[in-house]
Amino acid sequence: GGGNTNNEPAAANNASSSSADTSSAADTSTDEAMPEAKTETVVIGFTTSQTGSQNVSSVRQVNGLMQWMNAVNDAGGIELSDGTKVTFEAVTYDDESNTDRVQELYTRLATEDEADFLISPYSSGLTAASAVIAEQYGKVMITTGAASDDTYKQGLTTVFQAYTPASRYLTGAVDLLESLDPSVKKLAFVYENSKFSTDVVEAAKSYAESKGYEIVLFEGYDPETTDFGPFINKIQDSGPDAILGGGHFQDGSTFARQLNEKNIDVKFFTLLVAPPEPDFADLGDAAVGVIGPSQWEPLAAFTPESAQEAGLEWFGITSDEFVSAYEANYEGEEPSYHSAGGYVAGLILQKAILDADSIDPDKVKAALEAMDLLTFYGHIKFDTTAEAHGLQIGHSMVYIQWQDGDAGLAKQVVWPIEGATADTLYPMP
Amino acid sequence: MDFLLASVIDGLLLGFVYGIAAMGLTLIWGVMNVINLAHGPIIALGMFSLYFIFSLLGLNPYLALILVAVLGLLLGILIYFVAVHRVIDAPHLSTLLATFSVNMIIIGLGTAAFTASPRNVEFSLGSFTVGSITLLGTRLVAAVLALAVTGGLYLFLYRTRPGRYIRAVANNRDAAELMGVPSAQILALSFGLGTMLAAISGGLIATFFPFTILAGGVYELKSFVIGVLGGLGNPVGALFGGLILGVLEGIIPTFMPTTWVPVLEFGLFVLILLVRPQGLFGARK
Amino acid sequence: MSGWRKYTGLIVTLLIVLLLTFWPLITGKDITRETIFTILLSVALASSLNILLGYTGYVSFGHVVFFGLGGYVGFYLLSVQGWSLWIAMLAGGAASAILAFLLGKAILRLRGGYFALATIGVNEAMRAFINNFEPFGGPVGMTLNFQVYRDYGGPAQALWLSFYMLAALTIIVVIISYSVRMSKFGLGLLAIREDEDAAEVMGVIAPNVKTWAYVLSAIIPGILGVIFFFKNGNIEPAPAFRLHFSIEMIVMVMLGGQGTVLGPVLGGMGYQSLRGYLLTSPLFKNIQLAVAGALLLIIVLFVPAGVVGWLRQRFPALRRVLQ
Amino acid sequence: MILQVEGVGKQFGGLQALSDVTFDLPEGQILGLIGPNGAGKTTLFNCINGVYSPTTGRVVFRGEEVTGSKTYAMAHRGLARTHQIVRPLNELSVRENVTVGACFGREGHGLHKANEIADEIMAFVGLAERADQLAGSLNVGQKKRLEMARALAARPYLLLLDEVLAGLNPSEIAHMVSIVRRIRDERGITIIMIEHVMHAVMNVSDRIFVLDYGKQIAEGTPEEVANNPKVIEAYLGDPELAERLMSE
Amino acid sequence: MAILEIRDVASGYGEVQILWGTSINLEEGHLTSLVGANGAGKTTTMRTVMGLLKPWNGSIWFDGKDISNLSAHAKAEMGVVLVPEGRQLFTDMSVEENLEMGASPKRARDHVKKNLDLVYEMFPRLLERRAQKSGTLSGGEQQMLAVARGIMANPIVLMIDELSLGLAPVLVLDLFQSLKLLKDQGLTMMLVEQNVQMALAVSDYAYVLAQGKVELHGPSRELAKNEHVRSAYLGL
Ligand SMILES: Nc1ncnc2c1ncn2[C@@H]1O[C@H](COP(=O)(O)OP(=O)(O)OP(=O)(O)O)[C@@H](O)[C@H]1O
Ligand SMILES: Nc1ncnc2c1ncn2[C@@H]1O[C@H](COP(=O)(O)OP(=O)(O)OP(=O)(O)O)[C@@H](O)[C@H]1O
Ligand SMILES: [Mg+2]
Ligand SMILES: [Mg+2]
Repeated sequence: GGGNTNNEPAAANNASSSSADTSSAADTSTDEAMPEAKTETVVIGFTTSQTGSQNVSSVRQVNGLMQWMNAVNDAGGIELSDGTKVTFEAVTYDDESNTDRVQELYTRLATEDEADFLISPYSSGLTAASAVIAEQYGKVMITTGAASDDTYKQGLTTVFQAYTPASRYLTGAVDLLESLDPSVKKLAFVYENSKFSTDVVEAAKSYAESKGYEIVLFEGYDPETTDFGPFINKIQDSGPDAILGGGHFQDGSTFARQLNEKNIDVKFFTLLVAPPEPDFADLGDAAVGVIGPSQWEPLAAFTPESAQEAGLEWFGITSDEFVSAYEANYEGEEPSYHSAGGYVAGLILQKAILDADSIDPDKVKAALEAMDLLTFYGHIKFDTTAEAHGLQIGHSMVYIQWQDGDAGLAKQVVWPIEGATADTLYPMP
Repeated sequence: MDFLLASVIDGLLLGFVYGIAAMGLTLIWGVMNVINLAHGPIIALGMFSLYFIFSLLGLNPYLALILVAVLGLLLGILIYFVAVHRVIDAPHLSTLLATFSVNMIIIGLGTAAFTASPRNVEFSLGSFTVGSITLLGTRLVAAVLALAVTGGLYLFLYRTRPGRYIRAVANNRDAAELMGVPSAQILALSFGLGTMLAAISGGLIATFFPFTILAGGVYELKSFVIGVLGGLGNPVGALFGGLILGVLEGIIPTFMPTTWVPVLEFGLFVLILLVRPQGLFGARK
Repeated sequence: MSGWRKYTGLIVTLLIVLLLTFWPLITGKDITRETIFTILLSVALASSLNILLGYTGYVSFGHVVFFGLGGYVGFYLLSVQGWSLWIAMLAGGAASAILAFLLGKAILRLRGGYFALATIGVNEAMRAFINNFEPFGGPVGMTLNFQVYRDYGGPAQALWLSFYMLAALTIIVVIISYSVRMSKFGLGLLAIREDEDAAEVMGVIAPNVKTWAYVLSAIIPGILGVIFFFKNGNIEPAPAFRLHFSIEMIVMVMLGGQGTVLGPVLGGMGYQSLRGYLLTSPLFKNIQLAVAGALLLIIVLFVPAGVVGWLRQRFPALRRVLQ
Repeated sequence: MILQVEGVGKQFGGLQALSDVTFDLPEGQILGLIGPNGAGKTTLFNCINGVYSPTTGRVVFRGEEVTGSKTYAMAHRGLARTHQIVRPLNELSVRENVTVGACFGREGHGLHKANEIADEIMAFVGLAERADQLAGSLNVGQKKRLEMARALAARPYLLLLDEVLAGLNPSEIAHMVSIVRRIRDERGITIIMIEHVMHAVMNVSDRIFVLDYGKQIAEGTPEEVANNPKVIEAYLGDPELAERLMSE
Repeated sequence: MAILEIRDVASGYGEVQILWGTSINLEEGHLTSLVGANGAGKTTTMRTVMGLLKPWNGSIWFDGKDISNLSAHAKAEMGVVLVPEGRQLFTDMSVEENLEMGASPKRARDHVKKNLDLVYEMFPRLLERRAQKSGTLSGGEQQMLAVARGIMANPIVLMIDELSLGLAPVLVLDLFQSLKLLKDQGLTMMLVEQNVQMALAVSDYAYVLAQGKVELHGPSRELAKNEHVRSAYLGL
């Protein structure tokens, strides 16, 4: 189950001091026992959407993050060159998927709870709200589960993005469609009215137009939408060959289900966020043929070897290690890219602390700005220009499709061609 | 043309269910002058009850609906005696806040118990294709049930003694009491009927849309609009109001972006309040 | 001496607000300032609403529309047009006042539940409209470029600035609220609250008096909206026009005691402190909403006059102090 | 003439509640308005002070046509009334109730002056000891006096009294009648009073006007009206019957 | 035998005590008057008997049963009916629907037809207005309807508060006559009436209430003749 069970984070009010010694070594009574084995506890603050519309993805993201944290802490923490061991502690609250609450709670994290570093909530909207607080209080924040480009164009200086930005989310799908069927010309975009999806479809739309596609429908829906009837009627009326869009998990899966119920004929159907989630399989028939962009897939092969080939530094565990550790930790729950995103946010921070050889925020920030490495999750590199400081420029997407195979319904990587595990099912059944 | 027809039919079928939800709200409002702000969460509870009865007991959803209705009635009576009875004679604000606190309690406990992840009732009656229009079985059945419920409620209110008592208590509680009408019981019954309708509409909605504990809020707002459209305390008006709203929701998107629907909906709502507060069909009290 | 005593009620209330204002200065902690910011915001909003709800007896369920609209107008001028915060604040207040004036002429004709519903309708219509209104960013709203804060001494300084302005506004609201309560205008409002038709027969020009009360109760939320969203750095339709927030305002007024000057102040403080506690308490945070609801229910059922009303009933000697 | 009512009629749906009522009222008179239940007396008041606008005819107050004016406008012009079914501002004190009258009435005083007027008027009608009590907690007699006090505080030229004696016991009636008389004598206020308590209304009125089914059926001095057979039949009833009931 | 007994009842509103040990007996088939100055507690007595106010002390007995703590509707079912001060009509319902509502108690349901004829005969004006919404009736018409509705309940004990309030003299006479008729049919009544003279003339027995206590009681005729009573309590 994907419940919010295992990640029950540290209680709210116990984050008394960030640099207090912890009792990991038996050095509390006698100073001279092991004077050099100093331990620093770093407080990491973030919120979780334990309730509200972002619940599914958010919980997975936090699961990933907690897995990283437990792994580091179990290994005795990060060791700095002066022998200091850095361990981590999480302080978190439920943001109810609500921007107001996010600002309130991040303020609390930054001040009352004295968090040293922040991780973003899930979703671009919530993250934009929390980024403002991070900047106001000068806290370094790694964002994950938040792809919108806009946030990074507001003059932020302390916020770093782990995800491929929204503007590059669906462009690959257009390329895929072009490679599948050059005769297709009519596209419909139906998307959620949120920061993230709007950024995505606007970039994809101009990309498609530049490739000569005709956009027959371009319309947004409100995040709470449960009835896609009006859109489906419009889609039927405008007769596109392909539908692109969606938003987050809930609306996306509902859209797919209702499209299927109404027996609408399209050849190609790409949705944001929802398809890569393992739970998407619950849709059964309605899932077959649906394509989705993914930040990370277990099948995608980023390895120390590929790092070497690309001339990049490798850091952290491999995908296989991640998947098996995750499944062991969370009762066999299969990790989604949100889980990987949560993990990698921690990993980035860990690497930055190592590179900085310090937990001083300014040094960590400098290390982040200089970062350029390959992990199981892919390439990580941040924009350092003033216009888009912190924007992810290293990482890119893969595309999956649900296919009915011998072993039942399964996700296959279909794009880019280099990493594909199966041919695209085209046109959709 | 097909497009317009399909949209109207979709809207109409949905409108029946909106009508039932609104009927529950307007009954409570008309009878006891209480705007029930717990209406939305009760609709959501209706959805969850149906979901659990269906998925745990494996009952047919329409059989489950009977159980849902009974639960709704009992819940309403409970809510009435716990939260509303003491303030029924107090100024407006007190009942608004009392029902709002019930709203908070249900949502608070509901999120703790059910989380906010969406649920789906995996049930389908298939679909029928007529020409280019596809009709879903679940929606057709819901519309028929809605009609039956409306008729039943109408007969109850205007043709039975308890129905007359309900209207009398609505009008002057002290006087009804003096005439030998047990007003507290009658009020509790009315509240129960109102929540029963909410629960039924929730159950029906659950057979076609995914939902969370927060999902009732939208239908609560729609119920306000419909209540005002149809006239307070008038069950038939509520049904018509629901149909009108449903059709509007179907038609508006054919002319402009769907996100304009609420603008027009609420604009219309305020307009009707201004020019015809007794509703299009007149409040029948 | 007796001149002062006449104002005891006002002085007590102002002292409470001033104490709140200076609290973060004394502790010097950011978090205290944040907590007090939330409380003062609530106090100011509740006091504004009280002019309509408590004095005039009209239950506005959509009062947040003024907060949201003012916030949007101000935010637009700040972020898109690059105007100064001061002018943006004035514009936010003015926009809300104008909306209230127009609405006043229209929906204040409705009574009781109908008015309450109309205000919900207005709020929802406004939210849906802004959601489609591209100049204001449509569904995704607007974000303030951080450059803007530099004009006000950088992000950290801007937070303090917002706090001071909020405190000043809160004091102004309290003074307005008191003046209205003690004036002929206020007496007219109370008469309307008790029996509007009878008040008209006695010569109270109800349509005008109500409209001005509505306008007066809308201006300050409009300005507060600008400050709040300036501090927040971004604005979106859903949080700006959150119906729930309107209802929270009513709860605060009710909790403290409607129709009194001190009531909304105590109500705002009490509500926000309680909420802050519940949200973070390890015991309650998962069911905080339900606990808050249960407490509200107990208050509505057993202390309907609110804290101040209850104290006034219980200890008539305190009436001078508890206005 | 302080008030001229010319051909006033009022229709409610299919019901003609008033038809073609015409009379003039000279300044300083007390006019008694009587008639059976449902004759249209209260409706006539409502048409004069602007609660309803008449379907036909016109109302002239102090030389200006005021047909269909708003109630508050009439209050500002110097017309005050009491309600048949009392309407106290329940949650306000007696003093505040009366102050509202003084603040928003004809003279539109500021709060300070209005409070002084209120004190004077409360003493006049005998509510001084109740000044700080909530209006809602008064008994029927006191509420009637409160209605009267509020109307007087507006310093009107013309006062419309709708059954101020109803529900009062004989000694209270005597007291109220003396107040009514003093209002006219000491303050020079013209009065129209609707009343069913015959001995009182006969006693205090200069002239009496009788309505039945919305139509004027008689007008004149109390004696003339009391002996008018139409009035006896429609309104007063058989005097012998009363005698008989009491002597049985 | 007294069909209704009020024994030493204390009662009031909130914390304000109004009745201080009031005792009243209603003899079966008698018409009893309750008189007293404004504010003496007459209405409060009736409300307490009816159960709209809870007695703080003392008890109320009907037909040999203690009914002190029953609710108003239960008492109405038993045949104790109040025509309240302020009329309390169903203002949104028609005149006839109001009368039908009056016949709600089970014991009244079989006599609807007969009682309807009776009240229309008593108040022909109501027949004329039978389809009008009762809220738009004139003050006096409303009073008629209130009394008529009380009769529709087919009561054993009928209590009427302010019987002649706002009624034209001619009607008052008719009404008193009708009451005598009802009495002759065996109905027990308690009457509050400001027209004291008339009340004493038609009633059998009277209680004088002052400051929430019974000051005096006795056969009406005797009270009416008693000079002291007339001047001190009745203001005659
Ligand atoms: N708003 C209304 N709608 C319909 N009919 C009305 C309305 N107001 C009054 N009436 C009717 O008009 C008639 C006159 O009513 P009005 O109140 O003027 O009588 P009245 O002379 O004051 O009687 P009373 O002495 O009983 O108070 C009555 O028959 C009444 O039913
Ligand atoms: N709701 C109430 N709250 C507080 N006091 C009340 C209330 N109703 C009545 N009273 C007080 O109770 C006392 C008795 O009132 P009650 O109505 O019983 O008198 P009554 O004898 O019926 O007088 P009247 O002839 O004026 O109708 C009065 O002094 C009145 O002010
Ligand atoms: Mg009248
Ligand atoms: Mg009385």
